[in-house]
Amino acid sequence: MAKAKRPQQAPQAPVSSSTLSETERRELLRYMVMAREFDAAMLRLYRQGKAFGGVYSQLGNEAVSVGTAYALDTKADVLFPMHRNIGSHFVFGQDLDTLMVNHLARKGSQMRGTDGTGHYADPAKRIYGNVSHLGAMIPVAAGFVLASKMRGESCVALTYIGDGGAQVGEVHEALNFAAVQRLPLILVIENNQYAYSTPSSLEFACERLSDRALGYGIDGVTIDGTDVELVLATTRKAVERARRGEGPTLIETVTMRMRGHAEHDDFAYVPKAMLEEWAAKDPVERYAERLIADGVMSTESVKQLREETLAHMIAAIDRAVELPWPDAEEAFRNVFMDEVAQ
Amino acid sequence: MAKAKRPQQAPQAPVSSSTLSETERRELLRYMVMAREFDAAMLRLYRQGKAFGGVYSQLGNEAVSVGTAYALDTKADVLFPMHRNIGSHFVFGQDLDTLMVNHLARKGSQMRGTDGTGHYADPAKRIYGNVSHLGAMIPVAAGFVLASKMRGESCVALTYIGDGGAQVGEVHEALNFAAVQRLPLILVIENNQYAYSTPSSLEFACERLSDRALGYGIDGVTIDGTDVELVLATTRKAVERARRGEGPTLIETVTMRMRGHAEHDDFAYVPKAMLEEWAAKDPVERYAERLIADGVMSTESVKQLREETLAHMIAAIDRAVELPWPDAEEAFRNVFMDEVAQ
Amino acid sequence: MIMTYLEAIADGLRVAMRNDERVFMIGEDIGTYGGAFKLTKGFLEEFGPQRIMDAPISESAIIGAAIGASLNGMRPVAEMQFIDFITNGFNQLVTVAGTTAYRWSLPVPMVVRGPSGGGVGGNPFHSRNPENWFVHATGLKVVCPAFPADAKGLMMSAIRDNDPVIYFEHKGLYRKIKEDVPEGEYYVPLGKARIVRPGKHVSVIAYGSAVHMALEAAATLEAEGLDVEVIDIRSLVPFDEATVLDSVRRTGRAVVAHEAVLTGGFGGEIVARISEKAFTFLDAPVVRVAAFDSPTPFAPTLERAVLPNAGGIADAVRRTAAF
Amino acid sequence: MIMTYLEAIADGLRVAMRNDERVFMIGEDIGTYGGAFKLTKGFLEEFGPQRIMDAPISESAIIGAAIGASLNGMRPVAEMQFIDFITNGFNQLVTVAGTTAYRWSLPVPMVVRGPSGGGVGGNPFHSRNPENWFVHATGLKVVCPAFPADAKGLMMSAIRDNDPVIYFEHKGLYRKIKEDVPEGEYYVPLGKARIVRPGKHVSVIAYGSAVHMALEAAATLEAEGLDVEVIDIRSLVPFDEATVLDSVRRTGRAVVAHEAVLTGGFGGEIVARISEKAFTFLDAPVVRVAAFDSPTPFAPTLERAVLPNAGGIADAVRRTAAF
Ligand SMILES: Cc1ncc(C[n+]2csc(CCOP(=O)(O)OP(=O)(O)O)c2C)c(N)n1
Ligand SMILES: Cc1ncc(C[n+]2csc(CCOP(=O)(O)OP(=O)(O)O)c2C)c(N)n1
Ligand SMILES: [Mg+2]
Ligand SMILES: [Mg+2]
Repeated sequence: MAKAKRPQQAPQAPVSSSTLSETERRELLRYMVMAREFDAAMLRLYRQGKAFGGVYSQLGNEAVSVGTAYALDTKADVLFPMHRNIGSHFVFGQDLDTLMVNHLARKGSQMRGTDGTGHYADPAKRIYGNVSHLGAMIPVAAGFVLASKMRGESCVALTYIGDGGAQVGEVHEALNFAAVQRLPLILVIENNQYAYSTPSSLEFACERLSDRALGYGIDGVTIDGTDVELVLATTRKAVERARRGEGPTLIETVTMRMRGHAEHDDFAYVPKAMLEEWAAKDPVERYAERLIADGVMSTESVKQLREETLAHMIAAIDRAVELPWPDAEEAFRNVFMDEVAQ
Repeated sequence: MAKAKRPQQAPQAPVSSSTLSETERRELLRYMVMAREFDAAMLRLYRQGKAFGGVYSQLGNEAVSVGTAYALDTKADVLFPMHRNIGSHFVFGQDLDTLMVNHLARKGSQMRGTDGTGHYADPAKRIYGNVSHLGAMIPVAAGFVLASKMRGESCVALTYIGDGGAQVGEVHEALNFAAVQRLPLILVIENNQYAYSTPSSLEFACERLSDRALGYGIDGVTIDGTDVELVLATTRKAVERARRGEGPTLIETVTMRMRGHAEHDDFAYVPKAMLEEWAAKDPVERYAERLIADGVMSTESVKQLREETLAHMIAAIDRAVELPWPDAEEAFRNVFMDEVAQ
Repeated sequence: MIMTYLEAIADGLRVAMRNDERVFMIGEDIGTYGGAFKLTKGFLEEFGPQRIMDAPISESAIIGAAIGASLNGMRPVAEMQFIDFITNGFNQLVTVAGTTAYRWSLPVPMVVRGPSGGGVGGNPFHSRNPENWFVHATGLKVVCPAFPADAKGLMMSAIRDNDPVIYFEHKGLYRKIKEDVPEGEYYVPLGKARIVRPGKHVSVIAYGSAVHMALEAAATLEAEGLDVEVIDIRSLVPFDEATVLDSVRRTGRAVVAHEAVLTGGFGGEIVARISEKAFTFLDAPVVRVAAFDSPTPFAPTLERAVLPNAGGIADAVRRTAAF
Repeated sequence: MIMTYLEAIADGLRVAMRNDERVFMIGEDIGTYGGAFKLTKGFLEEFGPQRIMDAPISESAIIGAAIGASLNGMRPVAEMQFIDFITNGFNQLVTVAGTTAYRWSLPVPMVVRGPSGGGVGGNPFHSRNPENWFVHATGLKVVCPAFPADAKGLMMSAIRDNDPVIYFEHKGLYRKIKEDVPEGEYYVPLGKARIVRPGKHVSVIAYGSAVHMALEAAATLEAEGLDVEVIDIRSLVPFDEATVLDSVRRTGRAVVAHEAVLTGGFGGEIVARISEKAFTFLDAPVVRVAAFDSPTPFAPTLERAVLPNAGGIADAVRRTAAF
């Protein structure tokens, strides 16, 4: 009865030479830059005092949301993003203005002002947003692909949970259910070291969160979440398994939450050294450098991409923030679908 | 990302020669016989049409409830039994008449008729019964020993869950919490192949339920649940770890539920061959034979033990079943403790 | 055809499943075993393991999967083996299912159903009547049938509805109540109360098992010259206020009865609506009859003591009539 | 000492922890961070990580652990970061905590507390007022303070109580409401309502944020010559029926207000008790003011539209007075 040990995992070959096309690589960088600059633009809004509701930075998580979502067939699969997955929305083709008006809950929002941030659903884009209650959408994602499976359709669900949220009971129930039914569900545990102010050591006591896969009889792996190509390659394997009917995969991505839980949080509880260490592993900077080194992009084109993207983001935010709030009457509609139909 | 594999487990040395004293071995048999004959007596009651409420046989589980509970210090530790753990109640010194009156919810029951079966609590005996909602008492057991730990007291909690109940979200939350706080909690997963009519294959997809230990960073082991000395030895190690402050242990005991979920259930869904296979591994018969072979008991004394125990059980049941139901006024008391005090 | 309440529910489910491929069931022991109450006996054979899905003991996963499947074109019916275990899937219902139409304008056509209620020695964990939790959650429809035909018709409507419906079966009625039930497709609209016994002296407004208590009380009181009107609410959300108010405006006197515990229950809601909207018609205070505010105890002596019954309703009606 | 509502709650907790070693707190981010609302700021430093325990995101484990610790001699206070997340620990509260005294005659002296309520742009998942779920669960005491001194005194009483108490803080009042609060030990008994503004024309019965709306309405109406009595229920379980009935018997007119959604809410319970027990004293129907039956929307335009406010209460009082 020795302390349970992790099974041997196939060593992760450092992705030295990329197997991706230049177009793919440029796209990956572009989506990551979009995520990064979305953050910058929202931060600007927050500092202007115009943001309303929480502003959850995803700084440091670009490679995870982009790399995972990029592995999917955005026309057939389905995305259940969490609060730091704005990159996934972009990969799924969400249009910037729609995103902003939803995010800021202005008139024209798909949620009619009933909610904001990334909580919206856009069935045409195959995106079903989260609710605040952590983990609550994982059983829902499982049920979504259960329906596809029943109809013989190929549809993989990609969803996420944090190192903190992974402790919610519903995560256990959903993963186990998906494992028993061999559902095409990919759960990415975004281990960014903190859950709000709570360090991982107070959230769980296992060495790797992917160690939980064994207890469900599914595949599990822990990877560096700052390496977008590794994230993509890992998720692609999970997608292939899912399509072959081999069931769910658990992918733990190790990153660092580089800002506070939300912008009101000064994250004084995070050791400075930790932030510095992870800053050196910045997923966007590093990937840009790599593409430059590989001759896929020039320094100049990267700079231009970033500047143009930021400008776009700011413009879209500025458009959205000037929109009026939805009409008060919206509040009294759609509690039930028969009211929607009326 | 190969399919996650179970870590190597130390091979379980077949317990050929016992390290227990003759007294201990006789006691183990006696408690198992009590559990076995309690079942027989309850079955008789059921057939007489005098049982009221569910009658949950524990046939085949004697070695688990007795072997685990016997590893504890019944004066300092605490028992949170489940519905097939009547053997544990006996080990914790529960007196037969108290048990019966509680079980049958008659006048004088510690639960005043508000509930029956093994749901009672008897703080003096350090027994806190279960509720029907599977898994709900595991967080409670964790909190109980958390309190002891805060006061610097040594108190290990022993609790159980089934192969079905292990899928409840609260089990996950409780085990993880206990692991983080390194609480002296022993969770025995009684894998008896079925959850009501549902076979294990529809409850979970992992090979062993003890594989879940890894995901909490705690010790886990799967053992033959029909070998009482193995169960005892395994639990003793878990108790030692708990006392050393090394946290929870997960023990999966593999057995077979030899009757229906409750007596109304004809368990036609269980393959006959399976029952026959397990009947050959009967924990009580086998242990009796072993004690006879080792010269600890004689065939005659075993026979006598069984007959006397059954007679005792029947007598106690007959006494209890003749008791009146509690007075109706009890129904209106004790919803709140201030009413208790009045 | 004469059917028990249980058979009628099963029939409603069966017809819905035959008519609509999108309908499937998920729950614990509903397949091979045919359900703890044998309500789905024969379903596995007819519909196969994909549409009669035995799930792990994971109420959150069961309800959550139903939500997800309903968002993706299916019409799932999730069974709680006992409705009490809905507390383990509570978050899915109130947080996700009940808010989705409002937030996303998307249908969540699902039913959660299961045996509720006491009186059968179920103990505190197999006897709850928790319907008002869901009434007070927003976005969930709540149905409590009392008769076989209604049970079938409401089941079929619940499955066809585009919103999440929680359908409370009363286990004490399963085999006790029989009546003629229309065959094939049969729909009773959600949100319509039914006057099950017209009367002119006092209106008794009830649902679920309390309707039968009310009818028994009405029969007793008839001999005393009291003509009691009994209204079966049938559906708590939507609530048919008009039928209730109309009755009370005619009789001027009302008793409200349910098996759920008194305090914080749906009875309060009914009384509040009556006393706000039919105030000038009232000749007597509206009285509630409900369970004592405690868990439902196990021993029969105690359980009988806390649950409402026909005698209690008769007393309340007498007091109301005499006011 | 002048304290905000938030400071008063913190003070009650602090004094209880200083006086009684058995009291400890468990919740998410309550230690180093001092809580999402900084309510427990400085607690970790004073009481250490064992008594200010940062727990994993596991509401069932948090509440369950509190139950277990309370069965073993402690007096835990569990924080829900937002009270909305209590839905994830719902089973522990209603199934275990609320039935233990009844079944085992053992005390479960624990408090579950957290920020409830809307009006601050919290979205549908950070704005609930779910108190009536627990009122209707049996075995749970339910407290909803509206003022700093009461908040402190009720907190200290809740911790000293031998039953599980759910203590609803209104996040909109945290920093908005200030008053003089007694220092040191201070107890406000559970189960006692308080007349916060005596008046003779109409009784407004409210709790939590609605008390402040009622007071604002009363101030407005004073100018119109209407003398409104405002009663702060403070504690829903136990409920001080006597104070409410006494007031209504004096004024003959009542308005009941709460921020929770209307249907199935505690307001119905209050109205039912008034209309049953003060019927002959009533000169007008009792009217309820509450939130529209929907989730609490996010956009300020929508949120304002669904929540009750002083204007709505004033209108209801005017209608009642004019009846
Ligand atoms: C069930 C539940 N409990 C508590 C919260 C409050 N809460 C919101 S985010 C958060 C921390 C989440 O941490 P983690 O899961 O690691 O995700 P991260 O924010 O780090 O990406 C908490 C405690 C919640 N939303 N849901
Ligand atoms: C949360 C919950 N869901 C459903 C049930 C109904 N139920 C009672 S026992 C049981 C089967 C339990 O199987 P298992 O956990 O394997 O224990 P066993 O009876 O085999 O010992 C079920 C489904 C319950 N009691 N609690
Ligand atoms: Mg995190
Ligand atoms: Mg089992």
